[in-house]
Formats: sequence, structure tokens, C-alpha cells
Amino acid sequence: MSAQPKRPNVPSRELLEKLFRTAYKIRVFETEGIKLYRQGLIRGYFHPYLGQEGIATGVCAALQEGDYIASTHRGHGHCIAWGADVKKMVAELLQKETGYCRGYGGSMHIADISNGNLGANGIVGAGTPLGVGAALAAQIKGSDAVTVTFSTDGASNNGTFMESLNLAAIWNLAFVLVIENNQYAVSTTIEESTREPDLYKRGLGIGVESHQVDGNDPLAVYEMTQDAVAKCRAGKGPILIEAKTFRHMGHHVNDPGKYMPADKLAYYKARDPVDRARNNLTEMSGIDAAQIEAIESEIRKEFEDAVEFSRNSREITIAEFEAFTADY
Amino acid sequence: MSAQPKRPNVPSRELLEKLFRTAYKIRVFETEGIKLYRQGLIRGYFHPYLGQEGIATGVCAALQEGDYIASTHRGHGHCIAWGADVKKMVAELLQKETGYCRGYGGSMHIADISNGNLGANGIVGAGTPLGVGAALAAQIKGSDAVTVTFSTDGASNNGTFMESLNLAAIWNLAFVLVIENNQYAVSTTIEESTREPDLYKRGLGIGVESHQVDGNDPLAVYEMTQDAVAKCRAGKGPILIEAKTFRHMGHHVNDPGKYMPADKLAYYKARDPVDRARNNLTEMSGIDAAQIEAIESEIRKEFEDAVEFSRNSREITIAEFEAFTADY
Amino acid sequence: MYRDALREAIDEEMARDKTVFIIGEGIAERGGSYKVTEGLLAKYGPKRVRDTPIAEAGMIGVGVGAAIAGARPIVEILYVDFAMLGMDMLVNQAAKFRLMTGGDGRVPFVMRTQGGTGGGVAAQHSQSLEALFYHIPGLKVVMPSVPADAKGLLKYALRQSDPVMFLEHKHLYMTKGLVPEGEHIIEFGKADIKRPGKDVTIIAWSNMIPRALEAAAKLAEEGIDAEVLDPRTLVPLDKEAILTSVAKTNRVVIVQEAVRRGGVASDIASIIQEEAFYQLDAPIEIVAGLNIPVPFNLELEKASVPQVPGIMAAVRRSLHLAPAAIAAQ
Amino acid sequence: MYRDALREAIDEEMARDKTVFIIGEGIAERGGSYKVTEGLLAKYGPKRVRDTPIAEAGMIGVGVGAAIAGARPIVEILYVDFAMLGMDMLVNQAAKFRLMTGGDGRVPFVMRTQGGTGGGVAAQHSQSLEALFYHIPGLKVVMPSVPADAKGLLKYALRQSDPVMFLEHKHLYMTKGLVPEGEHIIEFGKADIKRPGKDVTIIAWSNMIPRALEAAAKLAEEGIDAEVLDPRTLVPLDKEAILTSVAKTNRVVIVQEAVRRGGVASDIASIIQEEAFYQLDAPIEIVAGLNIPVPFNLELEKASVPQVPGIMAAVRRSLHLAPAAIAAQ
Ligand SMILES: Cc1ncc(C[n+]2csc(CCOP(=O)(O)OP(=O)(O)O)c2C)c(N)n1
Ligand SMILES: Cc1ncc(C[n+]2csc(CCOP(=O)(O)OP(=O)(O)O)c2C)c(N)n1
Ligand SMILES: [Mg+2]
Ligand SMILES: [Mg+2]
Repeated sequence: MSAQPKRPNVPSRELLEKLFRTAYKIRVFETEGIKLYRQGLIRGYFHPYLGQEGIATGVCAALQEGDYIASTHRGHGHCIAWGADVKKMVAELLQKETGYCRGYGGSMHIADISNGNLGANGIVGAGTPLGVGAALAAQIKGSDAVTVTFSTDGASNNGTFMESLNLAAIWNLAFVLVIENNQYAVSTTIEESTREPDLYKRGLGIGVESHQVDGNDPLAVYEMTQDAVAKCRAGKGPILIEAKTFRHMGHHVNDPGKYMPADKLAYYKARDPVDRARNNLTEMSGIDAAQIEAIESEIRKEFEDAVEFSRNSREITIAEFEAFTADY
Repeated sequence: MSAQPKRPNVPSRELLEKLFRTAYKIRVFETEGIKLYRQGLIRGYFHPYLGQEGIATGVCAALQEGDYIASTHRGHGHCIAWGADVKKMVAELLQKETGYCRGYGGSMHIADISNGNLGANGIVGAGTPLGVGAALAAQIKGSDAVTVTFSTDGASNNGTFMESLNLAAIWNLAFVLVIENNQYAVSTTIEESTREPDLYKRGLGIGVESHQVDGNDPLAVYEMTQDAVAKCRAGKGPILIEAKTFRHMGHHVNDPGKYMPADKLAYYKARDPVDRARNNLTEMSGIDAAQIEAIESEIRKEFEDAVEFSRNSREITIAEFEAFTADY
Repeated sequence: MYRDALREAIDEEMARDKTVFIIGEGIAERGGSYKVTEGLLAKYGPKRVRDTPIAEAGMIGVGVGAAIAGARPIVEILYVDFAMLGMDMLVNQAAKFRLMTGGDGRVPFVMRTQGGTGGGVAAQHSQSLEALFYHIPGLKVVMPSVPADAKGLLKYALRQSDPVMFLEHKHLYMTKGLVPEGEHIIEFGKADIKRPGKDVTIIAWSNMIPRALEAAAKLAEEGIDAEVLDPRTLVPLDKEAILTSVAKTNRVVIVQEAVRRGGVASDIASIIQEEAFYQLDAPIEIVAGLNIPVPFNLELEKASVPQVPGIMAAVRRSLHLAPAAIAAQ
Repeated sequence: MYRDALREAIDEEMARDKTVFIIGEGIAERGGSYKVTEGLLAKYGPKRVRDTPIAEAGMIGVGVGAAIAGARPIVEILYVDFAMLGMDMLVNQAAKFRLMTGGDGRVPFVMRTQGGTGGGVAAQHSQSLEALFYHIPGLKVVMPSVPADAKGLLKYALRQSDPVMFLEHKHLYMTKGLVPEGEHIIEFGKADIKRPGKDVTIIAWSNMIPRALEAAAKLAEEGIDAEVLDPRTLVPLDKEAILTSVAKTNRVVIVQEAVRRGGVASDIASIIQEEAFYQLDAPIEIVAGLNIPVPFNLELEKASVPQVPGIMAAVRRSLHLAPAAIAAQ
């Protein structure tokens, strides 16, 4: 494993709370979202981020306004960590006019362009060239924005990965590629997909600074990203970060995930990123259980409100649809 | 640079002569072919292999009947080294019915399927997946055939490179990828195309045994390939070999190649692979100048005969064309 | 069921010819997302039934290479949308190889994949892209609508020597239908009259066949006798069968799920108007997908592709039934 | 010249809008294979004029990403054939983005490339692939035939917000033509009558325009007055202009270099027969490339794509001139 940046002595309570809030909000969103799916309120694909919350949480906490993210088919977590409006997210899943994409996109396509979220993507691997493109646009405009693409172990075996990371490298773009190595592509293991399951090594062959981090440790992810982002802003990008993690369930809501070995699942559940964020917050900031409970119920309430809002929202009408698509 | 196999004590005269014959035949073919092109007898693209002869020569000498090769847009050398009939090659360039492709293909598409030459290719990088496919077919059929894809520095920045090499790796295919790193893609230098101009390093990141060799030394190329091929036949493939080399002229016949620095060109011309093959033969086998001259004139004669043959050949008729394409 | 018919074809051909093999994402142990390849791993082993990483360009490319080298690969691509990653290998290699080599090089390659809308999977998982392959000379394009055709055509695909785009439909996998016992092979280029009729020819394929048949059944109640013609293979196209039907009915409605602009329906229409101009009693009607990416919202998705009432309306138009008569429906 | 007109358009738009940039293989120092970008590096510097490695999927992908993030990329792909490597980014990302995001995401992306046959570059460097882009809703398709159109359309392309497939022709770069002085912009969707006439409408684009005009000139000597209509942009298509011309001539010949099967000509024919069925006095004739990959041999190459005599013959057929009259030519 390559060198990791040193942990600053004391993370601020603000930071710790932010990390916990984000991780917990993702956890609630996915857990409750799955229920809505099972009730038949959500159609199409729903790929839960459960178990991987540490990554989006840590990465996005290290970014600032004006930066860009590009996401995957498993994109709810990135969206929430980026600060999305949960109302608009739920509304989108419920195909309502008040959703981020007015019901045209759904789970795999939530985006928020004006805010620098280039969107989830239904094509595995597509976020990498798109993210490199955003970083290129920033460089051309002379902005100091950094772009992060969240990618996957599966995507790293696709040609787009090396091809576009190489472009980022020769152009020294402010681009961070975060590989969420959850060790599965649906039921196919990373070991079946490559001889070298340490994916960060691929960056080294094309001269890209590359690191590995425990994706279930939000604080470690945050710190490594902060370092990477600083280097990128100083013109020393791109940087590759491989975050090892594991799903808490099957590939999508309807996949029982029977192929996931029980012991491995137990190992990772014992290293639950939301618990870690909560423990970090309590242990390092001295916040008490009641305050934690207050945060949690506030977040649960936010989600409930979002469901309420979405249920009360209407869908796009055929007339609106025709007007919108008239010039295609 | 990674470890190179040790040179066997004394290369046989037979081997040394074979290497020289091949290298010289390529040299003659390209030098004379360019003249035909300049006379307007050859149309379309013509990418000369001049300066790179050591690679095809060394690699193909290490292969045996039943093996496969896949080639590039700069494919004449591979074809000749593979033992192609020069008559049919020239006839193809002259778009005659007696050519390898009956005049349907031309320089960039010469192939000889029944003989294991999967063909040159007009799409940079395409030979890699195709070669991996041939190696897969061999494995499925239970044959011990090895497939070599000749590739390029340019192709190694294309997604197909890592994507298909990774497939070869997870399936342990008998596949050797030879990157002819002539340090240019048309006028773009390898340094402009990647931060890491030692291309063999890319194989390491996906667990593929990878080496570098002096492409202008036919014997060194031969020895390294022999070793790689033996490993492949023993089920230890794939193997990546990067052969450093340099063109003796521009990208194609009509490219003056002004952008190539004179000193670098001089450096590589002083390490001319054909001269090396000739010197090796004289120095290591004791063959005399007259014998060399005899070999050379025999080869030149072969080319002249091929031109004569081709000029006397006819082109496909419109009726034949219509019959051939009737079921498209 | 359609998916069982496909499995039977693969199974029988793998048993018959040891060079037939199949690769794809999750097709081995897991049996594929649509369960078409279930049980094949156990029967034929991991050499001939392999999972791949997410590497569509690579999978298609190695399939084409293996075919050139004399094997008979089946490459399963999960969604036809993802085949776009391998277009170079299909368009520039597989389709071109035979001609470029003057006939010596053959590419007995089969890409199996599925397309079409279905249940809110949105713009990147709902396309019907047959027109892209149809336009590339050298590729065969097969679109079975019923289990028997699925089996017979797939078996034929695995015995001929040109690259085949075998396009299934996500809605059809669980549909039922009789499949003839024993060796059942259907040659390419033979249309099938799924319903004979004399008033109008409805040409449709894949998942539009059930809809066309439903429309025909309803139209029959109105006294309209529609013939439903399924070309089954778009390349080669059975022009003769189409022209024979048109000569009988003098009216044509073509139904495709793919978007209207530049679809295969347009090409078939252009052929009919060229070769049967004086037999047409009305403009050829095309009922097709809207010229837009498919929306996620289910109502909008439905509005984006042909439905039974739209087919019925087009038939009535082609019979010059007054809008009033239509409105009365 | 066509190539100078293209350069002027890029130059003017780069000067006007600092977010316009261009990437491609050998386009910077070397000025591009067709010299379209010569001098731009010196003028706009290496940030906005960049060479790329051979990475078509990557180039197109980063172009699309940059466009989404608010820049205005021009991606030059050497041959349209190579665009097949980037099809996923065009079909599944660029074309879909606006709809998938409910309208918020825009993709002001221009891919410049060239197609067509020319001098024995064979099957992988000679294709005319506009039909593939034409079929994908969300992409605009532009095919200028003369320098003035090249300039005006490229300038417009760089000011609108949807992905544009800007398809040049290898034979046209050195062709001459007047280009209006000053700000010269041509909106998409406006056909141009390249030659007015009353007997028959010849619809053609790109390199088929010079051939159609030559055919029209020769036909004039026979007393046939052909109108030559150049849609200039295939998406959006100026249906109105086409229907107006058809209403006048009642006869149509469509000429495309692309292969016949599933080409844009078929689609235009399908539209005309649908919307102007009762105005047609003869079947719509399509003169197109053969349904094969382009052969290397020059004679066969020539036989594979439309030539002037073939266009003339189609016009005579559409005028019901007896084969005898044709043979007499
Ligand atoms: C190009 C492409 N191929 C296949 C798929 C189908 N698919 C969706 S998710 C998935 C597995 C993805 O695994 P990975 O990339 O590791 O991401 P994870 O699901 O583990 O987050 C597959 C095969 C797709 N969406 N895109
Ligand atoms: C996919 C693709 N992109 C671009 C080209 C145009 N092209 C032909 S050869 C060449 C340069 C190739 O450089 P390299 O791959 O290093 O091979 P070399 O010419 O040096 O042997 C280019 C860009 C092509 N043929 N295919
Ligand atoms: Mg994964
Ligand atoms: Mg090179």
C-alpha cells in the first residue's frame, strides 16, 4: 500500500459532525428508499450505497464550492454527500416533476449541473472521461476547480479508465479519480476480473500519483482526498485513490446477493462506515448520546418530509413532455 | 528495465542467416515499394517499416507453424517476417486479382488467414483484442498455438490495450503483445502522449510479466520472444514486450518527417537493424562477403520477380466483384 | 419460454460443435441477467462458458478475433446500449473483414444482446438500435419475436459464417410459445406471416409483433383483416415476401419500437415505394418510437413507443377511414 | 477553399469566445492532416489547441465532459470511421444528457470529422456514416458541401447548445467557392437550393452536391431542368423546403454516398412518400453506395459509390424516359 498522508492532530468537531451527518443521511436515504422501492413506488434500477458511505462522505467533505463531481450507477451517496436536496432526489426516484430531472432521469441519472454535480451514469466507466473533461474545462477557463470522478472496480477494467486517466495526466489536470473497490461487479469478484486486485497500481504505470485507503474510514478518506485536492489545485494532478470497501447487500434492491461470503460481509459490517463516523464524533469531540440522537432524528425527519413532498408532487404532463421534446 | 533472458552461447548459423534474410527482405520490399508508390503504381496509404525491421524479424523467428500473428497499419514487415509470398504482397499493393486480398484490401489490410496471419489493420489498436481472441480460440480448441500481436506506442494509449490485455491475463492466454515503441504517432512524440514513456510498465499494474528490449537488435528480440513464447506454451502467458525503435523516415511515404530530430535519427540509423543482422551473421557465423552478396541479390531478384508478376496480373472484373458481393 | 428456447439453441449447438463458446457478464455461475445461460457452465465447463469483466469493447473484440481464428463465439452484451462501446470492433472489424481479405477471412461471430423499453430503466438502457447495425454491410441482423423463431434463428446463426447481431427484447424473455421438437433451424431471410390477412400489411418485428397482433385482433372486430408480417431477420430482408403481401393488400403499416428518424421502417418503406409504387393505395404509414431518448417516467416511457391504439389508428388511416370513423372508436 | 473556410470559422469563434477550444491528433503544431487548424496553435496557445494521443473514445468523452461543464470543445476525429471508438460517448452520453437531466444539462459539443471515399484508402477509411448519428435523437448532423456553408454552419454550431456531428468530406477540402465577407452564420435546418429547376428534385449533400450539379448541367443539355436541393443539415432536416420542391417537380431523386441500406436517403424518401404521396408522379429514386464495405481497388471503389452517369440515369427513370432514350445517351 502506498504512503498515506498523516492525520492532522485533532479533527474539528465541525468536521466530525459533518462526516457523521453525511454518512448517516446516506444510510437513511438508502434504507428508507429501499422500502419505497419494495412498495412499488420506485421503478427501474436502484443500486444502494449501503456499506460504502465512508467514501462519498470523506471525499466530498474535502471539496469546495465550484468543484465538480461525476458519479456512478450507484450514485445516491455521492449526490447526498455533495449536498443535494433530498426532496428533489426522492421526487426524482418517484418520477415527479419536482425531481432533479423532472422524472426524466431516475436513480441512474440524477444530476445537478448548475451545482457542479455532473450526474450519476448508467454506463459503467463513463464518469471518468466526463470528469476529465470537466477538469479540462476548468483548466481552460483558468479556474482552480477540482473534479472528482467516483468510479468502481468494475470500471477500472474498461478501456475508458486508462485512456482518459492518461489524458488527465499529460495535461496535468486537477482531477481525482476515486475507485470505490467494493470487490464485486454484480456477482463477479475482483479476483475474477483482474490478476492485480490492488487497483491503484494501474495509475503508477502511466505516471499518476496513486494511493490506497480504507474506504470504510470516512476520516481517512477525507484526509487523503484533502491532500490530493491540494496537490491538484497546485497543478500536480491528477491523482488516483483506491478506496477498498464492501457492499452491505446485493447489487441492486432485487439482488439477494447470496454469492457474497458471510464471513467477509460480517468483517465489513463490523467496520461499518456510519458507525465509524458516529464513534469518531463521540470519541473525538465529546458530543453526547442525546445530541447524536437529535442529529439522527433531524435527518430522519428530513427524509420523511422529502417523501411527503414527493408524494404530493405531480408528474410531468404529456403536454409539457411534448413541448420539452419538440426540437429533438 | 526489467530482466532480459540470457543469450544462448552460440546462435546457429541457420538462425543468424534467417534473421538477416528476413530483415534484408523487408528492407528491400519497403525501399523498392516506396519507388513504386512514387511512380503512382500504389494508391492509398503506405506506412514503411524502415528502421523497425529488427522487431518483426526477431519475433517471427521465434514462432512456429500454427501460431498466429496480428499486425498494424505498418504491417509489411510482419507479413514478410511471417513468411508471406512477396508476389502476393506486391500484387495486393498494385490492387491486382493475384494479391492476398485480390485487391480488395491494400497495404493496411493484407492478411493470410489460412496461414495464421490475421492481418494488418487500419484501426490503431485493433490488433490487440483480435489477437487475444485468436489466443482464446486456441485455448478453447486445446491447441498450443501462441498468438503475437504487434502493436505500437500509439495504440498503448488507447483503451483497447489495457482492456484486452487484462482479458488475456485473467484467462492465462498464450498471447504475446509486442509494442513497437518507435516513439512517434505521426508527429506526436511519446513524451507528449504519456508521462511514462517506458510502456512495458503498464503491464505490471495488471499483473502481466512485462519486458523491454532493444528493437533494433534482431537477435535480442528473438531471444526475448523465444522465452516469452515458451512461457506462453507452458500456460504462463500473456507476456508484454516493449521494443524500442525509431522510424527511418516520416509516418507514410508522403510525410517528409521534418519533425524528427536529426541527431536522434542519426543515432538510430547508426544502430540500423539490418546492418546488425548482417554483422551478426558475418561475425558469428564466419560467412563471407560473397555469400552475403549472393543472399542479397537473391532477395532483390525475388522482389523484382514479384513486381513483374504483379504488373502482369489482372484486376478483379466488375462481374467478379458483383458475384463476390451479391450476398451482402 | 423465449429464454428457454434461446438456451436450448445454445445448448444443442455447444453439444454439436466444440468450438462454440459463450462469454459475457455474469453468464456463468449466475446464469445471466435473463437466465438464458443457466446450467451451461455445469454442462460445458469454465473454458466454454466464461464470465468477463465489464469490458464490452474487449469482449466483442476478442469474440471477433476468436471467430477469425476459427472458433464460434457467442458474446452476450447485457444491453444493446452497451454495444456502443464495441462499435469499432463491429463496424470496422467484424463487418469489414470478409471483403477486405478478398473473401478468405470469415467471421462466424454472434453477439447476443437485448433492447427495448421496459419498466423505467431510462435512456441508457431502453434503446432499440437495430438501425445502426442494419446500415453496416457485412452484419446480419436478427430480431426474433417468438420462442420458436428465437431457437431456430440462433441455431442457424451458429452455423453460418458472417457476424450476426442477434437482438432479443427484454419484454420477451418470459413470453411463451410452441417450439417444434427435434432439430429446428430457421434460415435467415425468410419472413413469417404471423397472421394472414387481406386488407392491409402490418410489418413488425421483435416486441412489436405481440402489439401488432393485438391490434390486428381488435381491428378484426371492426371488420378489418390485417396481415402481420414478421421479417424475423432484417439483414437479409425477405423483400419478396413483403412485396407479395403488398401486392395483395395494397396498404402498408410498419411498426418499430426504435425511433422514427432513420429507422429500419424508413428503409423498408423506401424499398416498397420504389418497387411497388403503382400498387400502393395509400401512403405507407410508419408507427415508431418518438425521436427522443426514452424518459424514466413510466407514462412518458409509454408515450415514447408504439402502443396498440397507435397501430390501430395508422391502419385506419391507411384504409382512408375518415377521422370521424376513427374518433368513433 | 473549404478548409480555409473551416479555419476561419474556428478562428473567429475562438477569438469571440474564450471557452472554445480544439483537440485532436496532430492538430496543433502540424495543423491537422487536412490543414484545417494550421496557425491556430500560434494564435491561441497550447491550452486551447492541443494534440491528443490516439484515444478517440477519450477525446470524445472529455469533449463531452468539458461541454457539460460549460466549455465549447471542438474534437477533431481524423476519419469518421474512428468515431466508432467513441460511439458510447456520443450515443449514450452526449445525445442523452439533455433529456435525462430534464433539460438542465446541455452539451455544446462539436465533433468535426470527415468521411467518404477517396483514392484507395479502403474499407476502414472510406465510410459515410451520417445515418448512424442521424438515428440518435439528441445529435445534430451537419454536412456542408461548399466553403460558404462550411463556415456559416460551423460558426452556428459553436453558438448553439446541442452536440453536433460536423461531417466534412475528404474530397472537398481543396474545393473553392465564395465565402461572404464579415459575420457569416447559417442556422441549422435551412436547406439551400444549389440549382433551381422544375422537372425533378435532386436531393444531395456533402460530396454528392458537386456530382448532382454536374449531372444537372448535363441533363440540361438534354432539356431536363433539375433542381438540386442541399439540406445542409440532416438533423434538423428542412422538410418544408423539400416538400415545397416536390410540390413543384413531382419527381425526386435522392443521392447519397453512404450505402443504400438504412441510409438517410431512405428516411427522406419515407417522409416524402408519407407527406406528399399524392404529388409523386414516379417512385422516388435513390442513388446510393452499394451495400458493401468500400474496396481498395480504385475501379471497384468507384463502382461502389454514386457517379454522375448513375445520377443521370435515375433522373431519366424518374421522368419515365424509356430505356431506349437512356441507352441512346
Ligand atoms: C458499460 C456497462 N456494462 C455493463 C453494465 C451493467 N452493470 C451495471 S452495474 C454493473 C456492475 C458494476 O460493478 P462495479 O463497476 O464494480 O460497480 P458496483 O456495482 O460494484 O458499484 C454492471 C455489469 C453497465 N451499466 N454498463
Ligand atoms: C483509431 C485510429 N486513430 C487514428 C488513426 C490514424 N493514424 C494512423 S497511423 C497513426 C499514428 C500511429 O502511431 P503509432 O500507433 O505509434 O504507430 P506507428 O505509426 O508509429 O507505427 C494515426 C494517428 C488510425 N488509423 N486509427
Ligand atoms: Mg464493484
Ligand atoms: Mg509509433
